[in-house]
Amino acid sequence: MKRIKSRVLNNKPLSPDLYLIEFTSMGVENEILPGNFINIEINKNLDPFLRRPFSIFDTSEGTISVLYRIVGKGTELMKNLKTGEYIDFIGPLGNAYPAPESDEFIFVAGGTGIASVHYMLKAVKKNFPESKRILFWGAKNRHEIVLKEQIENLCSEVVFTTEDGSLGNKGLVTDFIKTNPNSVIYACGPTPMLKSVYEKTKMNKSYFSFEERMACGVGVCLGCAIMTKSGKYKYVCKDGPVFEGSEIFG
Amino acid sequence: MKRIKSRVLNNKPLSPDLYLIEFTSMGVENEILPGNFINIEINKNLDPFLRRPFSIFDTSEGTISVLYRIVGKGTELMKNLKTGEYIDFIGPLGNAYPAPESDEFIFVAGGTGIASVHYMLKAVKKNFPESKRILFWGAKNRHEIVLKEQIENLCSEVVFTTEDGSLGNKGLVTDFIKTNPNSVIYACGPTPMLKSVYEKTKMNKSYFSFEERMACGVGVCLGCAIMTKSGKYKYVCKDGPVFEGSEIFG
Amino acid sequence: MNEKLKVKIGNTEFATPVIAASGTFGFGIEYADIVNLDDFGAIVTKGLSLLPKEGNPPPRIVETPCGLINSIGLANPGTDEFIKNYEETYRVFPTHVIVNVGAETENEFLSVIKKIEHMNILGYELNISCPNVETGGMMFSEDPNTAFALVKKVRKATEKLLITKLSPNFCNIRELARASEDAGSDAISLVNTFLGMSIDIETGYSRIGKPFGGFSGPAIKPMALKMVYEAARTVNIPVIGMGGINSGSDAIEFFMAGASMIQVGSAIFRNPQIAFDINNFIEQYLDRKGLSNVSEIIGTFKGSKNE
Amino acid sequence: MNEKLKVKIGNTEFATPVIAASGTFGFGIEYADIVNLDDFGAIVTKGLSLLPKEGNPPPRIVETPCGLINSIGLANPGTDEFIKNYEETYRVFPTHVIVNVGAETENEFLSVIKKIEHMNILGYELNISCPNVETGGMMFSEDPNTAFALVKKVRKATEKLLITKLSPNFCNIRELARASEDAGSDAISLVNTFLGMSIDIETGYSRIGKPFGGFSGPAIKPMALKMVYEAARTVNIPVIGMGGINSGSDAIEFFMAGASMIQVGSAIFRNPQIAFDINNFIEQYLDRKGLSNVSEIIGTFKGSKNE
Ligand SMILES: Cc1cc2nc3c(=O)[nH]c(=O)nc-3n(C[C@H](O)[C@H](O)[C@H](O)COP(=O)(O)OP(=O)(O)OC[C@H]3O[C@@H](n4cnc5c(N)ncnc54)[C@H](O)[C@@H]3O)c2cc1C
Ligand SMILES: Cc1cc2nc3c(=O)[nH]c(=O)nc-3n(C[C@H](O)[C@H](O)[C@H](O)COP(=O)(O)OP(=O)(O)OC[C@H]3O[C@@H](n4cnc5c(N)ncnc54)[C@H](O)[C@@H]3O)c2cc1C
Ligand SMILES: Cc1cc2nc3c(=O)[nH]c(=O)nc-3n(C[C@H](O)[C@H](O)[C@H](O)COP(=O)(O)O)c2cc1C
Ligand SMILES: Cc1cc2nc3c(=O)[nH]c(=O)nc-3n(C[C@H](O)[C@H](O)[C@H](O)COP(=O)(O)O)c2cc1C
Ligand code: FES
Ligand code: FES
Repeated sequence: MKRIKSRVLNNKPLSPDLYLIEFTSMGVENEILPGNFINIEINKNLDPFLRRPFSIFDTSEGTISVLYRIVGKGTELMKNLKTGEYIDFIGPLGNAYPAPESDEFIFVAGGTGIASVHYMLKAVKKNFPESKRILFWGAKNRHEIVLKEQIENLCSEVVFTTEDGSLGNKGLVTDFIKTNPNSVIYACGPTPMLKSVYEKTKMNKSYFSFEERMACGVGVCLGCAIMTKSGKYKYVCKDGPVFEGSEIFG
Repeated sequence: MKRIKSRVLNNKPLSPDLYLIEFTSMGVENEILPGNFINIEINKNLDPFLRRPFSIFDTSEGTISVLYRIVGKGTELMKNLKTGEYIDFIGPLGNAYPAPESDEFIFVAGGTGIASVHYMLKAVKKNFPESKRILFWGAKNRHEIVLKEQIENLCSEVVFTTEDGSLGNKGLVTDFIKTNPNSVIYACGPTPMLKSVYEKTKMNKSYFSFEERMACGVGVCLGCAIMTKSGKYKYVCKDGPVFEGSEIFG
Repeated sequence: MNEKLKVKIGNTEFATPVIAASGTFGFGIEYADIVNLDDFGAIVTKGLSLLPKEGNPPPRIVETPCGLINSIGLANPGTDEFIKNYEETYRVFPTHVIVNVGAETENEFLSVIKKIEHMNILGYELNISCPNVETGGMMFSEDPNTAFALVKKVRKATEKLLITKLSPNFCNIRELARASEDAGSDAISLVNTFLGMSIDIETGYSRIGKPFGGFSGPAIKPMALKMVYEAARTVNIPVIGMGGINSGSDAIEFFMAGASMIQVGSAIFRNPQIAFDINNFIEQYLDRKGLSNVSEIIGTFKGSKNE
Repeated sequence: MNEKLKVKIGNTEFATPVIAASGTFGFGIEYADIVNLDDFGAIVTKGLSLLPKEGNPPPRIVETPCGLINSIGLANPGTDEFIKNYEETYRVFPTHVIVNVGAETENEFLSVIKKIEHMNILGYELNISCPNVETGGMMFSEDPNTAFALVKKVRKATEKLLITKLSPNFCNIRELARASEDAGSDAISLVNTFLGMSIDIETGYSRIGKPFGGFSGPAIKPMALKMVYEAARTVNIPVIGMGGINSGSDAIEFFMAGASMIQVGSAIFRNPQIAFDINNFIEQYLDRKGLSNVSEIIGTFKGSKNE
């Protein structure tokens, strides 16, 4: 974990609500594992006051990028950041997707969940180049399927689902998931989606990345509690964001 | 008084600390009198929370410009406004410099006081083109003497004073003021400067523009009280910002 | 104005539940160039005392994160001047006028009311809670019995709408609320400003003209909302909620917490047209929820999801 | 660390007057990657209870303008697990450790302290003011007599540094402060969080897992500063000030108001390295003012310029 005073290299809309921002990472990209996130201070003034957590979408030498959706005042400010302006981030934070050996990996992404899934896809392709990698990608509509070719290139197969049917299947991404007994599942998206993925893949090893409201991102505030099957809370920022499906829903 | 949702046309540094911003005024420029000010909402978030008052430096058809110094969080944000971005202002507010007939007008400007003085200079030149217009202009150093030619062109004579002597006289602007019995005095700058101008020009008609912390800018909060010689408070935003010297210091 | 926004307190109808708070809208005419006055269901005047008050020494305002501290000191023209200046104005006024009375003694409260009772005003908001005058109304807030005695006497002196405005600076909000109800208030309003302080570290002096001032603005909303909720649970008369309201969404939080109407104060300085924006938001919200009047959301706060 | 920053409480020296507040710095090691722990004069642990506590249901955090409301519910591993996990860690630790004890009964307070008294810790901060547990410490804050009795018993049980942490949610800050002093506290600290509320207008439920939570951050600073000032005027023991401190300048305001040391809480989430920044600012401030130690500015608030 480092605290980096970073400069924006690039910040551009990919759809009306989705943006991709790239900024300098001062070498911290080498510490990053798929599943990790960073906690960004977007503005100098005090409203909004807290940092905002984002998954890492990608890294390259000296840079990190984040794919984000405009949902509130923090992301509204973020979207206005210009090349050369400063942001301040802490990371990498959280645990990583485990990578057990397998010949089939299933990825399920809902909404901005594609960010975390993308970074893991890259890693799996690199470590198991011969593996089958099937991505089930769900979005509200075809505009939210961004960076399509780039992501398709990492997969053996991509199944698109949009709520309005404007691209691929119409409906919920989880309605179309197919797995084999030995496939390893990675999923990131809204909690109801994850729950539904779990229901359909109970027999598989599954790793889910969760979101919860965060204040610190490092385990001191105990704000990001998530209830586990055992009746005890764990903390998304420190014990997660990645949990085995069975640990939460089992 | 109108509330205008305006767009930035231009925002540029004139010195390390001084900026000139120009924005659309939707015709409100026709209501503006010299001495008036506007109250600007700089940011959408709530820190800073209050609007910020600024004198009008200039107007042209469809535009207003403000000359401002970076002193705190509001002006820090203002300096980052890009062409095309929105600001929201209320104005014109306050009273105006009276313009009694005379053949000699003395202007005293300290720091950003030049903004308000500039607009009055233009008006006096227009209304009394034959008059003598002498400007005593004080600043910290020569970098803070901005738009020099443009302002010199409005005057018969300009006497510069800088605290470090890097342009014109060295010292305080008020050390060098000279007046005639019939000159009318206009001054804008820090209160101690105005007091000193008053001391030196007691025999003249003098009109001073004051600053006070403001919440509303229209006379409802009673926040901008200024003590008058009579022992009663007046309100800078509504009764002012322009007062006769004798009313405050007399 | 949309029927959906209409609310009643006793027999009085208000076209919208949004009121301009005392001290932030002058005497109702200052913003008239840019505000449709009937966007407000009522306006509350600046606090009025019997004799003119010059107010506190400047600076009177200091900004703090998402809020401000004021040290106005109840500056006002006094009752005679008030009558002279506004009697005619209020005879035909686009919305209800409520006079905020900020006095120091029972007698002063009664004298002010007696003098203005003939005016075309809807009623009074008794400011028993101003933090900015030394001997000020605050003492009435420290002790529910004193508050009770005052309100009782005022109640006898007028049949107009009587609102008691409570201070958040004492722990007995519920007792104060109950005393105000028992003594015959038609409604209570809260919160007035919190006590706050700000020091200029260069000089060591207060950043305002007094050591403390009254703290308001979005910063205080979480506490104000909690207090309005407590008060609304305690009394049966309508509660007028305020404290940091800066949007339609904030207003709805206060309705849900139990407020029958709301007041906007500091936010007016930033957005004088906020009543218009809030009315709009409420209308759309009600439409979206399929509700036919704002009163249907009053007190609908459901507590925590887990209980 | 610069000599100018050194302060003392009783016989204990602190390298700097900046302390990490309970609940915002875990048990002192979580931020170690990016924070030099000795930038803090001490760290206060998360509140500790005798038995493990799971804490409140999520969401536990909601942001408000310039602040946040938390509903953590004193989640902590309990005393036995705490000892197991941190006994060794604290044996060699770069700064003082103060354990915040958050218990519900006198007996629980005493049991926790008895169990950890042997550890290499500087002392205790008694949290008699947590708003987030039902039967919680809050009751000790409601009544100065109860607080007095508790502190008195704890005082007998330990010779380590004893700090009583006060709640701002009761009007008797001065009485509480006095009771804490009289009962033998070495210092008092304040403020804990204010009670706050936030409603999700789409669902009508609280935005946190309980109807109310504890409100903190820059938003509360004006009120916290006022209360610290009141407390410091009341007692002769050192006062540790906190509430919304977010910069060196904020810290100096608290010193001027009478705080001997300060704690930073919520601001750590935003700027974990804030102690470094505050130390720096204080150093430069003292240099600029020609002062040789931070203690020279304690209590130097001069009130208003006009009095
Ligand atoms: C580990 C982690 C990784 C994330 N990765 C990404 C990512 O890659 N791309 C992306 O776009 N977003 C991601 N998010 C979500 C992102 O943090 C929020 O969208 C962002 O903080 C919203 O900030 P805002 O100020 O714009 O919205 P706010 O004004 O704070 O909130 C707007 C709305 O969103 C809700 N909200 C805010 N934060 C959260 C949250 N953490 N969980 C659930 N609801 C929330 C609020 O309740 C409110 O209704 C991630 C969150 C976590 C915890
Ligand atoms: C009628 C009027 C006309 C003005 N015209 C101009 C102008 O043409 N150009 C210009 O640059 N400035 C002008 N000002 C001053 C300008 O309003 C302030 O500089 C600005 O509000 C500072 O905002 P900020 O957020 O950057 O600073 P803040 O962070 O609010 O404050 C920074 C420092 O400045 C002090 N300060 C802030 N506002 C005032 C004030 N109104 N009076 C005195 N001290 C203050 C604060 O106490 C603080 O120490 C005018 C003020 C008034 C009342
Ligand atoms: C500048 C100012 C002046 C005020 N004057 C009065 C007053 O005269 N009488 C009164 O009862 N309340 C007065 N108040 C309090 C407001 O009416 C309101 O109760 C308080 O500001 C909280 O609401 P807000 O956060 O929306 O501003 C004043 C508030 C401000 C900011
Ligand atoms: C997430 C969180 C958890 C907290 N937990 C505790 C606690 O366990 N014990 C305690 O005495 N105070 C606790 N506090 C209160 C802080 O120590 C501090 O008193 C308060 O937040 C005000 O300071 P601030 O505005 O700097 O945050 C907590 C505060 C926060 C924000
Ligand atoms: S966000 Fe603070 S513990 Fe997870
Ligand atoms: S700024 Fe409100 S009365 Fe002048």
